[in-house]
Amino acid sequence: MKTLLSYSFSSLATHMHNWLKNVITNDLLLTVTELVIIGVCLLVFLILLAFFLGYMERKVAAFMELRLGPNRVGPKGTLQIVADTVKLLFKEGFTPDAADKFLFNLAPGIIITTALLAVAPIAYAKGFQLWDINIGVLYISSVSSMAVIGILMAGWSSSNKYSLIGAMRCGAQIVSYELSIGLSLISIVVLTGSLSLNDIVESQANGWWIFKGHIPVLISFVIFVVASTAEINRAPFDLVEADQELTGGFNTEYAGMKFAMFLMAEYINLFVVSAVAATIFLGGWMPFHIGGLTGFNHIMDYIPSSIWFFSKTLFIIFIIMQFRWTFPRLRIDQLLNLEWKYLLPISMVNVLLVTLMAIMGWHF
Amino acid sequence: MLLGEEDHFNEEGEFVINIGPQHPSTHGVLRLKVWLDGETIKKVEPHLGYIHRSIEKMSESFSYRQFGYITSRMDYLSAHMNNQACALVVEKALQVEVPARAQVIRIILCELSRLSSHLLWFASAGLDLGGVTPFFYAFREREAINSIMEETCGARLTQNFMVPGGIITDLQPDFQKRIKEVLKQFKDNYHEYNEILIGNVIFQNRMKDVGVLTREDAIALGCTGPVARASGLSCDIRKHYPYDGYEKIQFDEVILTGGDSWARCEVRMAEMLQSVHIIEQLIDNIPEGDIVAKTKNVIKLPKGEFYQRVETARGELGVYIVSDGGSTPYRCKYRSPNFSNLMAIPHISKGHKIGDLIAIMATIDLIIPDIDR
Amino acid sequence: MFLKEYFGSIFSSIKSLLTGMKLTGYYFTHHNKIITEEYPDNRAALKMPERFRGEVIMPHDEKNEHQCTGCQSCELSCPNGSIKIITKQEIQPDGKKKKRIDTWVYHLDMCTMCGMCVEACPTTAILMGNEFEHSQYEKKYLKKVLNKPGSRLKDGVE
Amino acid sequence: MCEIHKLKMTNEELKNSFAQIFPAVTFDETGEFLTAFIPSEALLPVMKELRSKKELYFDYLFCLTCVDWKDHLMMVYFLNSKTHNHTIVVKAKITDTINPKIESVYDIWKTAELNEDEIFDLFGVNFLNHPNLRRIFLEDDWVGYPLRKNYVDEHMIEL
Repeated sequence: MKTLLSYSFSSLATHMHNWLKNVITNDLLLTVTELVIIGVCLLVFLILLAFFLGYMERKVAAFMELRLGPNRVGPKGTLQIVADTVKLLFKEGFTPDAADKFLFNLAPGIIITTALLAVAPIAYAKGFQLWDINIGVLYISSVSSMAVIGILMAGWSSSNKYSLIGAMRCGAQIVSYELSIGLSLISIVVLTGSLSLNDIVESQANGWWIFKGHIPVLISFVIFVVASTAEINRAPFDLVEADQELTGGFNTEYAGMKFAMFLMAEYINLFVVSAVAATIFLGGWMPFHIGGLTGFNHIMDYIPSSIWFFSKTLFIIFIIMQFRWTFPRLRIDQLLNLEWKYLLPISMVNVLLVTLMAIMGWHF
Repeated sequence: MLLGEEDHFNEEGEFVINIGPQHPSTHGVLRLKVWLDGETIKKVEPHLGYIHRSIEKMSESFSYRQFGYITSRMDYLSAHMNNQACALVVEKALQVEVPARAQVIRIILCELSRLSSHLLWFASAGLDLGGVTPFFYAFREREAINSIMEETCGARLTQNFMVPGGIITDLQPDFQKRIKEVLKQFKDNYHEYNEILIGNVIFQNRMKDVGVLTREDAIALGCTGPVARASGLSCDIRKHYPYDGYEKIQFDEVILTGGDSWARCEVRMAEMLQSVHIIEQLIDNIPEGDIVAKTKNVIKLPKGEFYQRVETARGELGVYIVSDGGSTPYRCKYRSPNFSNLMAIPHISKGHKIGDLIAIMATIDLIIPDIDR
Repeated sequence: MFLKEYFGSIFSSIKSLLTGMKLTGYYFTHHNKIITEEYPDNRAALKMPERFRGEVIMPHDEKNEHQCTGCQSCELSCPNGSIKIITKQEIQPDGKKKKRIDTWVYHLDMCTMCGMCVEACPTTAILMGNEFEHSQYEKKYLKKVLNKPGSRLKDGVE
Repeated sequence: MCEIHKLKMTNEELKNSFAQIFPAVTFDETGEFLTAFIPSEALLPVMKELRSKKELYFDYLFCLTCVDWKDHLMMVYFLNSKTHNHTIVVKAKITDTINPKIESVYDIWKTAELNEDEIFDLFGVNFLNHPNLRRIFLEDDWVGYPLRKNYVDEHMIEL
């Protein structure tokens, strides 16, 4: 049953480990070397991913807006984002005179670190996971909420009034939306009985939760997508940046590489929340099965698990991008109203329903 | 006055920020000094003059043929109406009868530019609230209108088509066909504006009950145009003081009583349809004949004072000419609609949030060169 | 009652949001509706309308003759002073001295393309051209002399 | 609409009502609108009456400007009544061109605030009791008042 790609990934990792064990005898050194290799691979992967998502966003936006999108650099404009990165690299990374220089320079680092930390427990394919932590869901929700520190830091230290307002908005926004994200994640944890992402994926072997869990899980899926859009500060919840109001919000004063780090963190965050949504609600790398149709299920199994995972993730990324290019922005009080008057009460009732469903075994 | 001369907080603990002169949603170089309490606006003070070109002073050295052209650069979205006002004031002073053909063409072009101006309002209103996509949908139709302007008048924005006595050149042959195409395109796509922005619940919530301008305030502040009509004030110059044959045309003056940003949006959306309605009445009935009445080579206005108003896309534009009998105006004053409408912003944005200020600015629909002149 | 209103508002909101997403989704999948053009690439096909006012030109015929008598009415009618006509006295074959243009200076950097000079010209010596790509690295290149070297007034134009 | 037309005053009626408020007024009927000339000192009480009197009720100041006649400045107020739909032009002569001043009408029509700022900026007329008199278009340290006829621009470039 093992599909080609997942098989090769795990065997590749094993081969690598064995080879390194022969070369390096010291256990500590071995671990460090392996961590460095994984880290570099991950970074390269994420940079490429950010490039891809940047390109994808431009094209998605362009097609929705009756435009062509990037079309000059490289075939179909694919290298546009590379050109932009090169430009950002060579741009002067100035620090405002009145800024708190230490915090100002530290903030992009913190934001990108929190974004990278959240990547760790995601299961990319069958048997391919960087860190199968048994409290994966908890870990992700706690790490991703740390982004608020970086944004507050960036906004406060810029010594810019717009940045400060943006940062303050961020505090209110992320803290509020944490709750809905947590509750919607809990509804699946209740059904699965485990916090480990791997267990959650395994529990969907006979059907994804979004199909198995009736309407309550559908509701928590919608709430998760909405709340995580707000959590990663993307339109229509991008009050933290709010170009038209705050001229860029917390990153008004940033330029060059530091700004590029914010941009990259945004795309990594986008990937992380979409990956988590795909893992938890859409079965992660699990193929699509229909009960009873054995032949169909076999065909589905031959599609590599990583392709399943990435296509589901991309689907959710697309949805979140479509939000951005369709809706106008909310006002700050409406944003908080949406959370406290709508999402939170609904998800609380929803968790109750899901719990009842789990106890009574009403799900498939 | 230097920017940021105040500290972050003044003595009352208010947070003072400058929105503009370089800000994405001031649509130009307007600077609003905003006193904030948290996110809530306590006071707004407009600072102008960043694009002041002293058009009134320049007009004093222009002949009566020349002084109209520069008004295209005031409210550049209502360039036809501005030129028309200048042409009309000269015609009124000289008591020239404008040929019927020129009048009809003037109205068609004015309504077309009103339509295009409201489309730009729609586009930028969406943009100001963070929705980029509506911008392109509106610009699709606006581009078609601009192409017609380009083909007929020779320029896309600063047309300079209306001269004292009539219009500058005759229409191009397939003018009527092109207009009909554009109107069809507009009517086919009109529902998309409702789907993408106007009907959107986020947009409606952003607009409803925001920036309520009462009828009394609209009068006292001198607001005109869609802003005042949304407050229930009947102020359409085309109805009250008809010019160029508007009295013969069937159309409704759109008046709503809400007074909030949402009413202003609805007025503009309805006015687009009214403009289409006017053009449809006229497009097949353009009379034959002269396009310009004979005037002297060097126009000299009789001694006296002349005031002419027209309804631009943003309200009442008044041209006040004081003539001493010479070939140039002695004094030329433009009563620009945006200058008065601007006063509404400090008045109605008190107690709202920063985001509301942007929404209010979007619905007041200011053109900064028209304010500064 | 409250619940009915509460859920009713949720459903109507979701409906309005989905309507918008349906529209953007429609255009995302219909690439033939794209309206933008790739500007410098479409230069060959790009045709400006005949009336487009891009610059002032002075047409010369094949004999290098123009129609400008040097009456300066364009110079007078220009609101910005972007036209400067320098005239000279030319001795005609019949021995009479006549006023002819020496240089017809056109300051493109001051021109607002209002077209009033063309309107004022009694001999249609100048026209508005369609060229619109006027960018130059230095301002001095925008000062143009419109009459070609060695050109003369067309016979019969007064 | 009928009611508005019924209440609309003719020029004669307007003259009579105006003369009741301020007997020393002179009129000029040659232009499009009825024009009333009053001295600048009497401006504020007259304007208050024009605004508040029931049958006049000029609630809409649609144009406010100034004309420099070299030996004097002439303030021009275009008034309209949105209720009765009649229009009058009030002109107030300021004879002191060195240090011109006149009462602000901001209390009566809010629209006067920016218009008076503009006139202060470009004509140098001081408005007494104006809430925030400042140069709105030009810089604060600008010398001279550009729309005055005797203004000489040193930066002017001769073409």
